[in-house]
Amino acid sequence: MAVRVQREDFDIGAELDALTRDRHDIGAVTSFVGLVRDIAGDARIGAMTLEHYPGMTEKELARVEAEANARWQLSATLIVHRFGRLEPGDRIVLCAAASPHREQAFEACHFLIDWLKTSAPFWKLEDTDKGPQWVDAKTTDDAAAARWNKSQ
Amino acid sequence: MAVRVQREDFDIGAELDALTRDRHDIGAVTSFVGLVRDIAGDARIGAMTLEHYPGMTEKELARVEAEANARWQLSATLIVHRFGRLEPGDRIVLCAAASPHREQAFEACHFLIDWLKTSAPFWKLEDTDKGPQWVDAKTTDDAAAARWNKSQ
Amino acid sequence: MKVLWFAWLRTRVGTGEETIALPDSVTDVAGLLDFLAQRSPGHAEALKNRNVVRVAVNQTYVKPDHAITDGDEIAIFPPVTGG
Amino acid sequence: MKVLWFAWLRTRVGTGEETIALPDSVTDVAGLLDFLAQRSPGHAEALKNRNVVRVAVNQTYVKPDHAITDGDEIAIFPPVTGG
Repeated sequence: MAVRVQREDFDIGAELDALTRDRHDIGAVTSFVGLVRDIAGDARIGAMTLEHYPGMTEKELARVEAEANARWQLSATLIVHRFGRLEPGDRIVLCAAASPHREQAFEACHFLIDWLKTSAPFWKLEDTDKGPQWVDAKTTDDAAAARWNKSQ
Repeated sequence: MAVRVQREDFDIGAELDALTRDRHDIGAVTSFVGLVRDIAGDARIGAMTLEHYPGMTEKELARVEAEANARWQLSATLIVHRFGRLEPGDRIVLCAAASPHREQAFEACHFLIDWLKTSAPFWKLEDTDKGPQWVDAKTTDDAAAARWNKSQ
Repeated sequence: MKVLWFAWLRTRVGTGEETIALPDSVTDVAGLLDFLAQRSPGHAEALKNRNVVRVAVNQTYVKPDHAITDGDEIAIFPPVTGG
Repeated sequence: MKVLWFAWLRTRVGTGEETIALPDSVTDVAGLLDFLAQRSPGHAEALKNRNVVRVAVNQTYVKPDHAITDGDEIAIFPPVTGG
Protein backbone atom coordinates (compact mmCIF):
# COMPACT_ATOMS: atom_id res chain seq x y z
CA MET A 1 0.00 0.00 0.00
CA ALA A 2 1.32 3.40 -0.96
CA VAL A 3 0.02 6.88 -1.74
CA ARG A 4 2.08 9.75 -3.10
CA VAL A 5 1.24 13.38 -3.83
CA GLN A 6 3.79 15.05 -6.04
CA ARG A 7 4.44 17.82 -8.54
CA GLU A 8 6.55 15.62 -10.87
CA ASP A 9 5.30 13.24 -13.53
CA PHE A 10 5.35 9.49 -12.83
CA ASP A 11 6.56 6.52 -14.88
CA ILE A 12 3.64 4.08 -15.24
CA GLY A 13 5.81 1.14 -16.23
CA ALA A 14 8.21 1.60 -13.33
CA GLU A 15 5.34 2.08 -10.85
CA LEU A 16 3.50 -1.07 -11.97
CA ASP A 17 6.73 -3.10 -12.13
CA ALA A 18 7.49 -2.15 -8.53
CA LEU A 19 4.03 -3.40 -7.45
CA THR A 20 4.59 -6.93 -8.77
CA ARG A 21 8.38 -7.40 -8.67
CA ASP A 22 9.45 -10.64 -6.92
CA ARG A 23 5.78 -11.43 -6.23
CA HIS A 24 4.47 -14.70 -7.65
CA ASP A 25 1.03 -14.58 -6.04
CA ILE A 26 -0.32 -11.77 -8.25
CA GLY A 27 -2.38 -12.78 -11.28
CA ALA A 28 -3.90 -9.42 -12.19
CA VAL A 29 -2.99 -5.74 -12.13
CA THR A 30 -5.60 -3.19 -13.14
CA SER A 31 -4.52 0.43 -13.47
CA PHE A 32 -6.15 3.73 -14.27
CA VAL A 33 -4.42 6.85 -15.56
CA GLY A 34 -6.22 10.20 -15.73
CA LEU A 35 -4.92 12.78 -18.20
CA VAL A 36 -5.57 16.47 -18.89
CA ARG A 37 -7.93 16.98 -21.86
CA ASP A 38 -7.91 20.12 -24.00
CA ILE A 39 -11.71 20.38 -24.00
CA ALA A 40 -14.04 20.91 -21.02
CA GLY A 41 -17.68 21.34 -22.04
CA ASP A 42 -17.50 23.91 -24.84
CA ALA A 43 -14.32 25.63 -23.60
CA ARG A 44 -10.79 24.93 -24.84
CA ILE A 45 -8.26 24.33 -22.07
CA GLY A 46 -4.74 25.75 -22.35
CA ALA A 47 -3.50 24.42 -19.02
CA MET A 48 -4.74 23.83 -15.50
CA THR A 49 -3.46 24.26 -11.99
CA LEU A 50 -4.25 21.62 -9.40
CA GLU A 51 -4.48 23.04 -5.88
CA HIS A 52 -4.63 20.70 -2.90
CA TYR A 53 -4.61 20.60 0.90
CA PRO A 54 -1.22 19.21 1.93
CA GLY A 55 -1.56 16.81 4.83
CA MET A 56 -5.26 16.13 4.44
CA THR A 57 -4.73 15.00 0.82
CA GLU A 58 -2.38 12.20 1.88
CA LYS A 59 -4.72 11.23 4.73
CA GLU A 60 -7.74 10.99 2.43
CA LEU A 61 -5.87 9.01 -0.24
CA ALA A 62 -4.61 6.59 2.45
CA ARG A 63 -8.19 6.25 3.76
CA VAL A 64 -9.50 5.42 0.25
CA GLU A 65 -6.69 2.91 -0.25
CA ALA A 66 -7.29 1.28 3.16
CA GLU A 67 -11.01 0.96 2.36
CA ALA A 68 -10.19 -0.79 -0.94
CA ASN A 69 -7.89 -3.21 0.86
CA ALA A 70 -10.61 -3.94 3.42
CA ARG A 71 -13.20 -4.68 0.74
CA TRP A 72 -11.21 -6.72 -1.78
CA GLN A 73 -8.48 -9.38 -1.72
CA LEU A 74 -5.55 -7.26 -2.84
CA SER A 75 -1.84 -7.99 -3.00
CA ALA A 76 -0.78 -4.37 -3.56
CA THR A 77 -2.30 -0.95 -4.25
CA LEU A 78 -0.94 2.40 -5.36
CA ILE A 79 -2.25 5.94 -5.76
CA VAL A 80 -0.04 8.68 -7.22
CA HIS A 81 -1.66 12.11 -7.67
CA ARG A 82 0.02 15.20 -9.06
CA PHE A 83 -0.55 18.86 -8.19
CA GLY A 84 0.59 22.18 -9.69
CA ARG A 85 0.48 23.28 -13.33
CA LEU A 86 -0.46 20.66 -15.92
CA GLU A 87 -0.95 20.90 -19.67
CA PRO A 88 -3.23 18.95 -22.01
CA GLY A 89 -1.91 15.43 -22.44
CA ASP A 90 -0.18 15.47 -19.04
CA ARG A 91 -0.84 12.64 -16.60
CA ILE A 92 -2.77 13.66 -13.45
CA VAL A 93 -3.33 10.50 -11.45
CA LEU A 94 -2.44 6.81 -11.36
CA CYS A 95 -4.46 4.21 -9.44
CA ALA A 96 -3.48 0.56 -9.44
CA ALA A 97 -4.73 -2.59 -7.75
CA ALA A 98 -2.96 -5.96 -7.83
CA SER A 99 -4.72 -9.16 -6.83
CA PRO A 100 -4.60 -12.91 -7.34
CA HIS A 101 -7.88 -12.51 -9.30
CA ARG A 102 -8.87 -10.10 -12.05
CA GLU A 103 -12.40 -9.24 -10.85
CA GLN A 104 -10.96 -8.07 -7.54
CA ALA A 105 -8.30 -5.99 -9.30
CA PHE A 106 -10.86 -4.35 -11.61
CA GLU A 107 -13.38 -3.50 -8.91
CA ALA A 108 -10.75 -2.19 -6.49
CA CYS A 109 -9.07 0.02 -9.11
CA HIS A 110 -12.43 1.42 -10.19
CA PHE A 111 -13.31 2.11 -6.57
CA LEU A 112 -9.98 3.89 -5.93
CA ILE A 113 -10.52 6.46 -8.68
CA ASP A 114 -14.27 6.89 -8.02
CA TRP A 115 -13.77 7.50 -4.31
CA LEU A 116 -10.74 9.74 -4.52
CA LYS A 117 -12.55 11.92 -7.04
CA THR A 118 -15.16 12.84 -4.44
CA SER A 119 -13.04 12.82 -1.29
CA ALA A 120 -9.41 13.83 -1.91
CA PRO A 121 -9.05 17.62 -1.47
CA PHE A 122 -7.90 18.69 -4.94
CA TRP A 123 -9.34 21.56 -6.97
CA LYS A 124 -8.77 22.30 -10.65
CA LEU A 125 -8.36 25.85 -11.97
CA GLU A 126 -8.51 25.76 -15.77
CA ASP A 127 -7.03 28.36 -18.09
CA THR A 128 -9.75 28.44 -20.72
CA ASP A 129 -10.26 30.65 -23.77
CA LYS A 130 -12.89 32.37 -21.58
CA GLY A 131 -10.39 33.07 -18.79
CA PRO A 132 -9.49 31.09 -15.64
CA GLN A 133 -12.34 28.97 -14.32
CA TRP A 134 -12.61 26.75 -11.25
CA VAL A 135 -13.92 23.38 -12.30
CA ASP A 136 -17.32 22.51 -10.84
CA ALA A 137 -17.77 19.16 -9.10
CA LYS A 138 -19.76 16.76 -11.26
CA THR A 139 -22.93 15.07 -10.07
CA THR A 140 -21.85 12.10 -12.22
CA ASP A 141 -18.79 11.75 -9.97
CA ASP A 142 -21.00 11.71 -6.88
CA ALA A 143 -23.16 9.04 -8.49
CA ALA A 144 -20.09 7.00 -9.44
CA ALA A 145 -18.79 7.14 -5.88
CA ALA A 146 -22.21 6.39 -4.39
CA ARG A 147 -22.37 3.09 -6.28
CA TRP A 148 -19.78 1.78 -3.82
CA ASN A 149 -21.85 2.62 -0.74
CA LYS A 150 -22.27 -0.54 1.27
CA SER A 151 -25.85 0.23 2.22
CA GLN A 152 -26.98 -0.21 -1.39
CA MET B 1 -6.42 -0.10 -32.56
CA ALA B 2 -3.69 -2.70 -32.41
CA VAL B 3 -3.25 -6.34 -31.44
CA ARG B 4 0.06 -8.18 -31.15
CA VAL B 5 0.91 -11.80 -30.41
CA GLN B 6 4.53 -12.27 -29.42
CA ARG B 7 7.00 -14.44 -27.56
CA GLU B 8 8.86 -11.44 -26.02
CA ASP B 9 7.89 -9.51 -22.91
CA PHE B 10 6.31 -6.05 -23.30
CA ASP B 11 7.02 -2.70 -21.63
CA ILE B 12 3.77 -1.48 -20.06
CA GLY B 13 4.92 2.14 -19.71
CA ALA B 14 6.08 2.36 -23.33
CA GLU B 15 2.89 0.69 -24.60
CA LEU B 16 0.58 3.04 -22.68
CA ASP B 17 2.67 6.10 -23.56
CA ALA B 18 2.34 5.23 -27.24
CA LEU B 19 -1.47 5.06 -26.88
CA THR B 20 -1.78 8.63 -25.63
CA ARG B 21 1.27 10.45 -27.08
CA ASP B 22 0.34 13.72 -28.84
CA ARG B 23 -3.34 13.05 -28.09
CA HIS B 24 -5.14 15.72 -26.06
CA ASP B 25 -8.63 14.24 -26.28
CA ILE B 26 -7.94 11.30 -23.95
CA GLY B 27 -8.95 11.71 -20.32
CA ALA B 28 -8.70 8.12 -19.15
CA VAL B 29 -6.61 5.03 -19.81
CA THR B 30 -7.54 1.77 -18.10
CA SER B 31 -5.19 -1.16 -18.46
CA PHE B 32 -5.09 -4.76 -17.33
CA VAL B 33 -1.99 -6.94 -17.00
CA GLY B 34 -2.25 -10.69 -16.42
CA LEU B 35 0.70 -12.46 -14.79
CA VAL B 36 1.74 -16.06 -14.17
CA ARG B 37 1.02 -17.19 -10.60
CA ASP B 38 2.96 -19.94 -8.86
CA ILE B 39 -0.20 -21.58 -7.49
CA ALA B 40 -3.13 -23.13 -9.40
CA GLY B 41 -5.69 -24.78 -7.18
CA ASP B 42 -3.57 -26.90 -4.83
CA ALA B 43 -0.66 -27.40 -7.26
CA ARG B 44 2.57 -25.38 -7.38
CA ILE B 45 3.49 -24.11 -10.83
CA GLY B 46 7.11 -24.10 -11.95
CA ALA B 47 6.47 -22.66 -15.41
CA MET B 48 3.91 -22.84 -18.17
CA THR B 49 3.87 -23.01 -21.92
CA LEU B 50 1.26 -21.05 -23.85
CA GLU B 51 0.30 -22.70 -27.14
CA HIS B 52 -1.79 -20.80 -29.67
CA TYR B 53 -3.19 -20.98 -33.19
CA PRO B 54 -1.16 -18.51 -35.27
CA GLY B 55 -3.40 -16.63 -37.68
CA MET B 56 -6.67 -17.30 -35.89
CA THR B 57 -5.30 -15.80 -32.67
CA GLU B 58 -4.69 -12.44 -34.30
CA LYS B 59 -8.09 -12.60 -36.02
CA GLU B 60 -9.92 -13.31 -32.76
CA LEU B 61 -8.07 -10.59 -30.83
CA ALA B 62 -8.86 -8.09 -33.61
CA ARG B 63 -12.53 -9.15 -33.48
CA VAL B 64 -12.65 -8.61 -29.70
CA GLU B 65 -10.99 -5.23 -30.09
CA ALA B 66 -13.35 -4.17 -32.90
CA GLU B 67 -16.35 -5.18 -30.78
CA ALA B 68 -15.08 -3.02 -27.89
CA ASN B 69 -14.66 -0.06 -30.23
CA ALA B 70 -18.19 -0.55 -31.56
CA ARG B 71 -19.70 -0.62 -28.06
CA TRP B 72 -17.79 2.20 -26.31
CA GLN B 73 -16.45 5.64 -27.18
CA LEU B 74 -12.75 4.82 -27.36
CA SER B 75 -9.79 6.85 -28.52
CA ALA B 76 -7.35 3.93 -28.66
CA THR B 77 -7.17 0.26 -27.71
CA LEU B 78 -4.37 -2.28 -27.43
CA ILE B 79 -4.07 -6.02 -26.82
CA VAL B 80 -0.65 -7.67 -26.48
CA HIS B 81 -0.61 -11.40 -25.71
CA ARG B 82 2.47 -13.57 -25.26
CA PHE B 83 2.99 -17.24 -26.12
CA GLY B 84 5.75 -19.77 -25.39
CA ARG B 85 7.38 -20.58 -22.07
CA LEU B 86 6.56 -18.30 -19.11
CA GLU B 87 7.61 -18.44 -15.48
CA PRO B 88 5.80 -17.29 -12.31
CA GLY B 89 5.80 -13.50 -12.16
CA ASP B 90 6.04 -13.16 -15.95
CA ARG B 91 3.55 -10.97 -17.78
CA ILE B 92 1.11 -12.84 -20.06
CA VAL B 93 -1.25 -10.24 -21.47
CA LEU B 94 -1.85 -6.49 -21.62
CA CYS B 95 -5.24 -4.96 -22.47
CA ALA B 96 -5.72 -1.19 -22.56
CA ALA B 97 -8.57 1.14 -23.45
CA ALA B 98 -8.24 4.93 -23.78
CA SER B 99 -11.29 7.18 -23.83
CA PRO B 100 -12.35 10.74 -23.13
CA HIS B 101 -14.30 9.31 -20.16
CA ARG B 102 -13.27 6.90 -17.41
CA GLU B 103 -16.41 4.74 -17.29
CA GLN B 104 -15.97 3.94 -20.96
CA ALA B 105 -12.30 3.11 -20.46
CA PHE B 106 -13.04 0.83 -17.49
CA GLU B 107 -15.87 -1.08 -19.13
CA ALA B 108 -14.04 -1.52 -22.43
CA CYS B 109 -10.84 -2.76 -20.77
CA HIS B 110 -12.80 -5.21 -18.64
CA PHE B 111 -14.63 -6.43 -21.74
CA LEU B 112 -11.37 -6.92 -23.67
CA ILE B 113 -9.89 -9.31 -21.12
CA ASP B 114 -13.18 -11.12 -20.37
CA TRP B 115 -13.89 -11.76 -24.04
CA LEU B 116 -10.39 -12.72 -25.12
CA LYS B 117 -10.23 -15.25 -22.29
CA THR B 118 -13.10 -17.22 -23.81
CA SER B 119 -12.46 -16.65 -27.51
CA ALA B 120 -8.74 -16.23 -28.33
CA PRO B 121 -7.21 -19.65 -29.15
CA PHE B 122 -4.57 -19.98 -26.43
CA TRP B 123 -4.00 -23.01 -24.21
CA LYS B 124 -1.89 -23.24 -21.08
CA LEU B 125 0.23 -26.27 -20.26
CA GLU B 126 1.47 -25.97 -16.68
CA ASP B 127 4.55 -27.69 -15.25
CA THR B 128 3.22 -28.57 -11.81
CA ASP B 129 4.71 -30.60 -8.96
CA LYS B 130 2.28 -33.31 -10.14
CA GLY B 131 3.62 -33.22 -13.71
CA PRO B 132 2.54 -31.28 -16.82
CA GLN B 133 -1.17 -30.45 -16.84
CA TRP B 134 -3.33 -28.73 -19.43
CA VAL B 135 -5.30 -25.98 -17.73
CA ASP B 136 -9.07 -26.51 -17.77
CA ALA B 137 -11.30 -23.71 -18.97
CA LYS B 138 -13.09 -22.03 -16.08
CA THR B 139 -16.85 -21.71 -15.89
CA THR B 140 -16.23 -18.40 -14.09
CA ASP B 141 -14.55 -17.14 -17.28
CA ASP B 142 -17.58 -18.14 -19.34
CA ALA B 143 -19.82 -16.32 -16.86
CA ALA B 144 -17.58 -13.24 -16.94
CA ALA B 145 -17.72 -13.15 -20.74
CA ALA B 146 -21.47 -13.82 -20.82
CA ARG B 147 -22.12 -10.66 -18.76
CA TRP B 148 -21.30 -8.68 -21.89
CA ASN B 149 -23.88 -10.46 -24.06
CA LYS B 150 -26.13 -7.83 -25.56
CA SER B 151 -29.26 -9.89 -25.17
CA GLN B 152 -29.06 -9.61 -21.37
CA MET C 1 -7.84 29.11 15.72
CA LYS C 2 -6.35 28.59 12.26
CA VAL C 3 -8.81 28.77 9.37
CA LEU C 4 -7.75 27.64 5.87
CA TRP C 5 -9.62 28.51 2.67
CA PHE C 6 -9.20 26.69 -0.65
CA ALA C 7 -10.03 27.12 -4.34
CA TRP C 8 -12.72 29.70 -5.18
CA LEU C 9 -13.62 30.15 -1.50
CA ARG C 10 -10.01 31.35 -1.02
CA THR C 11 -10.29 33.86 -3.88
CA ARG C 12 -13.60 35.21 -2.51
CA VAL C 13 -12.27 35.56 1.03
CA GLY C 14 -9.01 37.02 -0.25
CA THR C 15 -6.67 34.84 1.82
CA GLY C 16 -5.77 31.18 2.09
CA GLU C 17 -5.14 31.29 5.83
CA GLU C 18 -6.23 33.41 8.76
CA THR C 19 -6.01 33.17 12.52
CA ILE C 20 -9.12 34.09 14.48
CA ALA C 21 -10.03 34.35 18.15
CA LEU C 22 -12.93 31.99 18.71
CA PRO C 23 -15.72 33.60 20.79
CA ASP C 24 -17.04 31.47 23.65
CA SER C 25 -20.46 31.51 22.03
CA VAL C 26 -19.23 29.54 19.02
CA THR C 27 -19.11 25.83 19.82
CA ASP C 28 -19.68 23.98 16.54
CA VAL C 29 -18.95 24.16 12.82
CA ALA C 30 -22.32 25.69 11.89
CA GLY C 31 -21.78 28.43 14.45
CA LEU C 32 -18.27 29.04 13.16
CA LEU C 33 -19.50 29.51 9.59
CA ASP C 34 -22.09 32.04 10.81
CA PHE C 35 -19.36 33.88 12.73
CA LEU C 36 -16.90 33.84 9.78
CA ALA C 37 -19.57 35.11 7.36
CA GLN C 38 -19.68 38.40 9.31
CA ARG C 39 -15.96 39.14 8.96
CA SER C 40 -16.14 40.77 5.49
CA PRO C 41 -18.32 41.00 2.39
CA GLY C 42 -15.93 38.48 0.79
CA HIS C 43 -16.49 36.03 3.65
CA ALA C 44 -20.24 36.54 3.39
CA GLU C 45 -20.13 35.89 -0.37
CA ALA C 46 -17.96 32.77 0.08
CA LEU C 47 -20.32 31.28 2.65
CA LYS C 48 -23.60 32.33 1.01
CA ASN C 49 -24.50 28.85 -0.23
CA ARG C 50 -23.65 26.33 2.47
CA ASN C 51 -24.54 23.42 0.14
CA VAL C 52 -21.29 23.92 -1.74
CA VAL C 53 -19.15 24.34 1.38
CA ARG C 54 -17.19 21.42 2.83
CA VAL C 55 -15.50 21.64 6.23
CA ALA C 56 -12.62 19.58 7.61
CA VAL C 57 -11.50 19.80 11.24
CA ASN C 58 -7.94 18.62 11.82
CA GLN C 59 -7.92 17.27 8.25
CA THR C 60 -11.02 15.12 8.65
CA TYR C 61 -14.42 15.82 7.05
CA VAL C 62 -17.05 16.86 9.59
CA LYS C 63 -20.76 17.75 9.72
CA PRO C 64 -22.20 21.14 10.78
CA ASP C 65 -22.88 19.93 14.34
CA HIS C 66 -19.26 18.91 14.91
CA ALA C 67 -17.89 20.51 18.13
CA ILE C 68 -14.81 22.72 17.77
CA THR C 69 -12.19 24.11 20.12
CA ASP C 70 -9.66 26.91 19.80
CA GLY C 71 -6.75 24.58 18.97
CA ASP C 72 -8.43 23.01 15.91
CA GLU C 73 -7.26 23.46 12.32
CA ILE C 74 -10.35 24.33 10.28
CA ALA C 75 -10.38 24.00 6.49
CA ILE C 76 -13.22 25.32 4.36
CA PHE C 77 -13.48 24.44 0.68
CA PRO C 78 -15.83 23.69 -2.22
CA PRO C 79 -16.60 20.14 -3.44
CA VAL C 80 -13.37 18.55 -4.64
CA THR C 81 -12.48 18.14 -8.33
CA GLY C 82 -9.30 16.05 -8.45
CA GLY C 83 -8.59 12.77 -10.20
CA MET D 1 -8.30 -31.11 -46.37
CA LYS D 2 -5.94 -29.82 -43.67
CA VAL D 3 -6.93 -30.68 -40.07
CA LEU D 4 -5.13 -28.99 -37.14
CA TRP D 5 -5.23 -30.28 -33.56
CA PHE D 6 -4.32 -28.19 -30.49
CA ALA D 7 -3.54 -28.63 -26.79
CA TRP D 8 -4.59 -31.94 -25.22
CA LEU D 9 -6.53 -32.95 -28.35
CA ARG D 10 -3.19 -32.77 -30.18
CA THR D 11 -1.46 -34.99 -27.63
CA ARG D 12 -4.30 -37.57 -27.78
CA VAL D 13 -4.33 -37.64 -31.59
CA GLY D 14 -0.55 -37.73 -31.70
CA THR D 15 -0.09 -35.01 -34.31
CA GLY D 16 -0.76 -31.29 -34.65
CA GLU D 17 -1.58 -31.41 -38.34
CA GLU D 18 -2.79 -34.00 -40.79
CA THR D 19 -4.06 -33.97 -44.36
CA ILE D 20 -7.09 -36.10 -45.10
CA ALA D 21 -9.12 -36.95 -48.18
CA LEU D 22 -12.68 -35.85 -47.48
CA PRO D 23 -15.25 -38.51 -48.51
CA ASP D 24 -18.19 -37.22 -50.54
CA SER D 25 -20.51 -38.41 -47.78
CA VAL D 26 -19.05 -35.90 -45.26
CA THR D 27 -20.60 -32.46 -45.80
CA ASP D 28 -20.58 -30.72 -42.44
CA VAL D 29 -18.52 -30.35 -39.24
CA ALA D 30 -20.51 -32.92 -37.25
CA GLY D 31 -19.98 -35.48 -40.03
CA LEU D 32 -16.28 -34.65 -40.17
CA LEU D 33 -15.85 -35.29 -36.44
CA ASP D 34 -17.59 -38.68 -36.80
CA PHE D 35 -15.29 -39.51 -39.71
CA LEU D 36 -12.13 -38.39 -37.87
CA ALA D 37 -13.07 -40.37 -34.74
CA GLN D 38 -12.67 -43.59 -36.76
CA ARG D 39 -9.09 -42.90 -37.85
CA SER D 40 -7.37 -44.23 -34.70
CA PRO D 41 -8.00 -45.02 -31.02
CA GLY D 42 -6.31 -41.67 -30.23
CA HIS D 43 -8.72 -39.82 -32.50
CA ALA D 44 -11.66 -41.63 -30.91
CA GLU D 45 -10.41 -40.74 -27.42
CA ALA D 46 -9.88 -37.07 -28.40
CA LEU D 47 -13.39 -36.73 -29.83
CA LYS D 48 -15.19 -38.78 -27.17
CA ASN D 49 -16.77 -35.79 -25.44
CA ARG D 50 -17.96 -33.33 -28.08
CA ASN D 51 -18.95 -30.79 -25.40
CA VAL D 52 -15.28 -29.93 -24.87
CA VAL D 53 -14.43 -29.77 -28.57
CA ARG D 54 -14.36 -26.47 -30.42
CA VAL D 55 -14.08 -26.27 -34.21
CA ALA D 56 -12.88 -23.43 -36.42
CA VAL D 57 -13.18 -23.49 -40.19
CA ASN D 58 -10.76 -21.16 -41.96
CA GLN D 59 -9.93 -19.62 -38.55
CA THR D 60 -13.52 -18.79 -37.61
CA TYR D 61 -15.59 -20.56 -34.95
CA VAL D 62 -18.39 -22.66 -36.43
CA LYS D 63 -21.26 -24.85 -35.24
CA PRO D 64 -21.65 -28.61 -35.96
CA ASP D 65 -23.98 -28.00 -38.92
CA HIS D 66 -21.46 -25.75 -40.70
CA ALA D 67 -20.89 -26.96 -44.30
CA ILE D 68 -17.32 -27.85 -45.25
CA THR D 69 -15.43 -28.39 -48.50
CA ASP D 70 -12.13 -30.03 -49.32
CA GLY D 71 -10.18 -26.74 -49.45
CA ASP D 72 -11.07 -25.68 -45.89
CA GLU D 73 -8.59 -25.40 -43.01
CA ILE D 74 -10.17 -27.19 -40.06
CA ALA D 75 -8.93 -26.62 -36.51
CA ILE D 76 -10.12 -28.74 -33.59
CA PHE D 77 -9.29 -27.76 -30.00
CA PRO D 78 -10.51 -27.69 -26.40
CA PRO D 79 -12.01 -24.59 -24.73
CA VAL D 80 -9.40 -21.84 -24.69
CA THR D 81 -7.44 -20.87 -21.56
CA GLY D 82 -5.44 -17.75 -22.46
CA GLY D 83 -5.39 -14.36 -20.84
